[in-house]
Amino acid sequence: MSEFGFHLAFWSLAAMTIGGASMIMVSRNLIHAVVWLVLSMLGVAGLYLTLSADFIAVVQVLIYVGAISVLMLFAIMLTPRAERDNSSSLKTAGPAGVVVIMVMIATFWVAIDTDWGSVREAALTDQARLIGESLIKHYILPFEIGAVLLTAALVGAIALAREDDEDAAVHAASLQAELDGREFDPVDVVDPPLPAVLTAELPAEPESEART
Amino acid sequence: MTELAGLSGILGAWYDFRDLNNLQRLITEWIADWGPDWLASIVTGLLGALGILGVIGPTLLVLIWVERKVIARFQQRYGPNRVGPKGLLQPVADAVKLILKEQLAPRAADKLIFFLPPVLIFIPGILIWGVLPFGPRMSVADLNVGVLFLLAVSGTAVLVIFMAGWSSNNKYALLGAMRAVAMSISYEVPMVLALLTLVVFSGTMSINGIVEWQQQEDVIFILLFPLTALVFFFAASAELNRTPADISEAESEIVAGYHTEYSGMRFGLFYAVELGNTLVVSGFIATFFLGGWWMWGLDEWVPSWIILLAKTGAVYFLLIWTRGTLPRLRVDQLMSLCWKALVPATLLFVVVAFVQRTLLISEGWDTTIALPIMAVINIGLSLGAIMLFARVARPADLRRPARIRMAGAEIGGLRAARSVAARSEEPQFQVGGD
Amino acid sequence: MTTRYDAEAAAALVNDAISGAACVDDGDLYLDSTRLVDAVRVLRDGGESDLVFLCNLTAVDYERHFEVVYHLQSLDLNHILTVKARLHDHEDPALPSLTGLFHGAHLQEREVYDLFGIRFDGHPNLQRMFLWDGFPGYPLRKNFLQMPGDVRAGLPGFPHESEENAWPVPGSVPQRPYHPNDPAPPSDVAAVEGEEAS
Amino acid sequence: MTTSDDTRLAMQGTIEALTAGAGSEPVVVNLGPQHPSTHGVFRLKVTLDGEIVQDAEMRIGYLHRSMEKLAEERTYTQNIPFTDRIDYLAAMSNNLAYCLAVEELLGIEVPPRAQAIRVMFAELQRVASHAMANGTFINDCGAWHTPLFHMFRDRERVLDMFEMTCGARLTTNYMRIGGVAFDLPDDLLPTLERYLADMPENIANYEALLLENEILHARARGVGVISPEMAINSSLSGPVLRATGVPWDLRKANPYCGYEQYEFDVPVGERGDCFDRFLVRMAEVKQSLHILRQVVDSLPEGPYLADVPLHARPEPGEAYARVESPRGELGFYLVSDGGPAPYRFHCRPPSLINLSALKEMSIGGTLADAIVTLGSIDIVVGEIDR
Repeated sequence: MSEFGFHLAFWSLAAMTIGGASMIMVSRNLIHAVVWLVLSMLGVAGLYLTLSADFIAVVQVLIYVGAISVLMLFAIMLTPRAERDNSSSLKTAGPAGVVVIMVMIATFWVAIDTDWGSVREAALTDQARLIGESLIKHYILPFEIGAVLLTAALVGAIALAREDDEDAAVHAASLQAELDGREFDPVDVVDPPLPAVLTAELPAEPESEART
Repeated sequence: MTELAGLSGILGAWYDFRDLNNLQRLITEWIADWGPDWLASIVTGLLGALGILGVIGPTLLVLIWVERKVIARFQQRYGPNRVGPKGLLQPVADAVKLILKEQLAPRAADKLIFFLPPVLIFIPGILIWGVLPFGPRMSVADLNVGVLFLLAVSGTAVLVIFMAGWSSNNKYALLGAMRAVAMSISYEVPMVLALLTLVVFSGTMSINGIVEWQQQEDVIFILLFPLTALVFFFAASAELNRTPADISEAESEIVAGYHTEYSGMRFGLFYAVELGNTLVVSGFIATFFLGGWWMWGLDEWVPSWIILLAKTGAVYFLLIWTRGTLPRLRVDQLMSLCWKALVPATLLFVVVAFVQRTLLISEGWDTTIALPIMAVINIGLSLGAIMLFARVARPADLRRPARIRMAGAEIGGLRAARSVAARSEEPQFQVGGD
Repeated sequence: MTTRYDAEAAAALVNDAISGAACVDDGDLYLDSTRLVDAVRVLRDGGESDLVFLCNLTAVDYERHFEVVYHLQSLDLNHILTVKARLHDHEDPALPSLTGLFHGAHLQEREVYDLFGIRFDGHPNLQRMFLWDGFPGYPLRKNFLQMPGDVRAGLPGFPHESEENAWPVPGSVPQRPYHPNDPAPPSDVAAVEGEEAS
Repeated sequence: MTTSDDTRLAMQGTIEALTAGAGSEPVVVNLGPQHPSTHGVFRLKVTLDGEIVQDAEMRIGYLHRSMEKLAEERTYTQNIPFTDRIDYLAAMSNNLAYCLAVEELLGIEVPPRAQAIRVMFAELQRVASHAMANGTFINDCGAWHTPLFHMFRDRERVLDMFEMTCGARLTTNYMRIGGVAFDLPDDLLPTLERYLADMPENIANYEALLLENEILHARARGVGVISPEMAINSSLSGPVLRATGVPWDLRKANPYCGYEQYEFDVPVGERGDCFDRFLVRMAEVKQSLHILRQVVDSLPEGPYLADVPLHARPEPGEAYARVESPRGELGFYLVSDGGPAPYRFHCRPPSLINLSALKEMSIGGTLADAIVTLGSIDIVVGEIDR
């Protein structure tokens, strides 16, 4: 790719990323903020593409745009309406600004000070394979630890969030059956056998049978 | 396709319609002669995009007609038959009507986010076409992470749907959006796993690579992984919001779901993208599981893109067929189907694919013998898994059959009901159950 | 064939339990309106009468008094009984509600309230059903000959279409077109909140 | 071994906690009055917790035409067209019920041929109405109109026969006090024969398509359940009542128009859920075709209309006549003061009264279940509002 095309792509993507990020701070509405965040993340994915890191770029879109932002929207939707908007109070703005400026200065200093090994043209190699191989061969232990951690988190999240009405009903019915000293079949809760009135013993036919 | 290039002098020339890529290559080379190379890239990209747009636009119009006509035949109707010959101009009339209609927006809608979705929804809808290989060299972008690109792009569409549903400030739309998001999060898992099976087995993430693998091994993936194909088909139809999984725009429940408040051409855009997505997903099912542009040597005589379109049409017909036949599942049923049946099934086949691939490579088995055996094993495994899940994941209240009895001479209230129910002879009519 | 349950037998059954609550006039069973619920409970739960099914509930305006008519059916014994209750207060008639005995009385009593203005004491949700809240008068009464005052029935036209089509209709609280988002019918609506063109 | 009191108390506490459920912000959604699946201008206000229905309240009256008041100003014969408009999907049954009530007031004997014709058209109407009910029910379950259109084909042929006989398809105005308006046209019976010959195959097709459909089972089984006691207490009737297992059919319990001459059976369900209602309707169509076969085979000759004065003035008195309409017990309560018009005209609308238990059926299910339940009750808003 020529210099001009590269610069065009880089500067427009950078503007998209920074602009999106600024709008996140400016917008009062949380949903708007998430939409701007998506724009910013798409810009970052584009920047990865200009660095010939197409695997990372696609994964950035897949995970951050497709999953994380949707999860954020979901979380916002599930919280009550009153807490959905950004607070208009500026009480904490001062300290936060100081912290941000300090972090920025540190980052710039590191960025300028580091001796980056830069290449003009990155080779378009099979990056997915390389990443996979290094994960499996060199970083197998951290990879496995991460996997176990994620599994534990998943199980924990399910255990915390589990609130299944049907299960609760089955549990309640089993306790009730134990209290009453009855046999218990979980299927009966989900699907009661037959209306009790239909299965009850037939009463003796009354004398005054007037049916025609 | 090296043998194809060597066949005769006309092959590879710009007028060889079997491989439209030749034409594009000619143009690129011509520009490279006099212009900067970035211009060539841009022109190539534009040509691809324009080609796709030029193909999808008219195709969509025809597809609307096809879908309405086919559904009408299922329903013993004629379908559109007034505007133009055989009603072929009906979609044009509809489009004109939609364009001329007034665009309404609810007063309480979130204006910016309300206006964006009909436009934004086009972006993934068009981008996704870019990686569909119409021939050996005929795809706009033959990415080596094509499969991931497909998943990433299709995943962003749900964001747009959510924006549409949320900004309308309508409860039907919101319910539809919530359902769409919940379903998309769930159904992406079996989709990813299904594609992972293919990626593991063929050893490439390039979509064209997967087709070439099928060509090289002389086998299509639906034979090797039938259950995966089935799961992918169902998960794709769920992502497409088509019955039996169209809960996010379930007409009888939430009117039109997330696009309830969109009128005129805004609705038209949603509708068009939905149809376009249906077509492109049919194309991807054909590519992944039916061999794409390749068909046991037929592709040497018939242009490869015609083969792909024919397969796409077949899958598309299947999608219309399921839509015309099946009722809709409930939200919770769809979720439990996904997590209790589809995810374990695809996970099983990811493991199976891994084991078989390892055997093929490390043992160096002859693929012409090993692959048929594996196909038979996998078909057996699929049937077993289906039967197992039908038993395990089936809702408990469907285990007992529904019965209709005949009252006979017993007419009356509860007492008669009891004696009808207590009658020991076989019920007249019994459906369902294990 | 469904037989008619003998009114005399029914009266005897009721009077055995609650003396003086029932009488027979011209072949029909009349129940004392103050003790209606208990009397109907006797008829419903009595093994001989077994009138468990409330077929029909309606009222008739006899200009000086109202009669509320109940058709009670026994499904197992297959007989039907017409029960009536007379309401002499023509201006503000009231009767105890049968909703405690028959769940099916809910809607039928509401209908009678809506069209005759007979109050059913003890009904959990006694509102107008077909007509809107604030509709002037009770149309099935014999003295309801036309809409009182300037009120016209139905929509005069689209709201704000012209000066004549003032909205709401004077003297009434109309129902307005509903958007699915509306949580509850508003009691006073000055303008129609619809959708704006863009 | 007995459990200690403390344990029992603890267990009871757990049971209460488990059955109470968690509270969260409920959402009120209006289904209707303009909604694809409310079958008319009917509004159901549901309170949702997520997708679970917490409360369901119906608002009706959008189609109120004050027929009972209008009927007091018209003669008995002039009121027959009104009855068409009450339940516009079963006009014949409404005509019939009203005419039976007037005949009871007047004490008229209806000639046998008229009775057989009445039975024929009442049963044809039942076939047509059940086709509509089942088709829209499957639609409410989410099918894309395919079963509906197939069933409409059957209904269409019935309506053609109505048109052939009385000139109208929907609002037939065919029954008259003392008989029917016209004798059967010559080509009706051959048409009906062809219809009866074709229907078994069509029904077999529907059964093949629908009865073992797993999705339909999952959607309709165990949904909108009501117990037989509650159904009787709520005055439900028709297929909704029979689906709970209560074999109550007025054609058997109180035969009118000579129904006792025909052999047919009353299908009853078991669980009272939506699927049972659907199955009962499917089975009833078969029984109706069986009755139609017998009517065609034994159609008596003779007059089709009794000798009734055009402006009948019944003696003062009252009458309550009812028929088993496709939706349930359809009754007409007439009071005569000896004048040319009814003093009081009341219709017992099965659609309205079958909705008595809608709230109980819907609560606890999902929004989608509430729609399916509403569809399975088979309401006609013209009859609800009148």
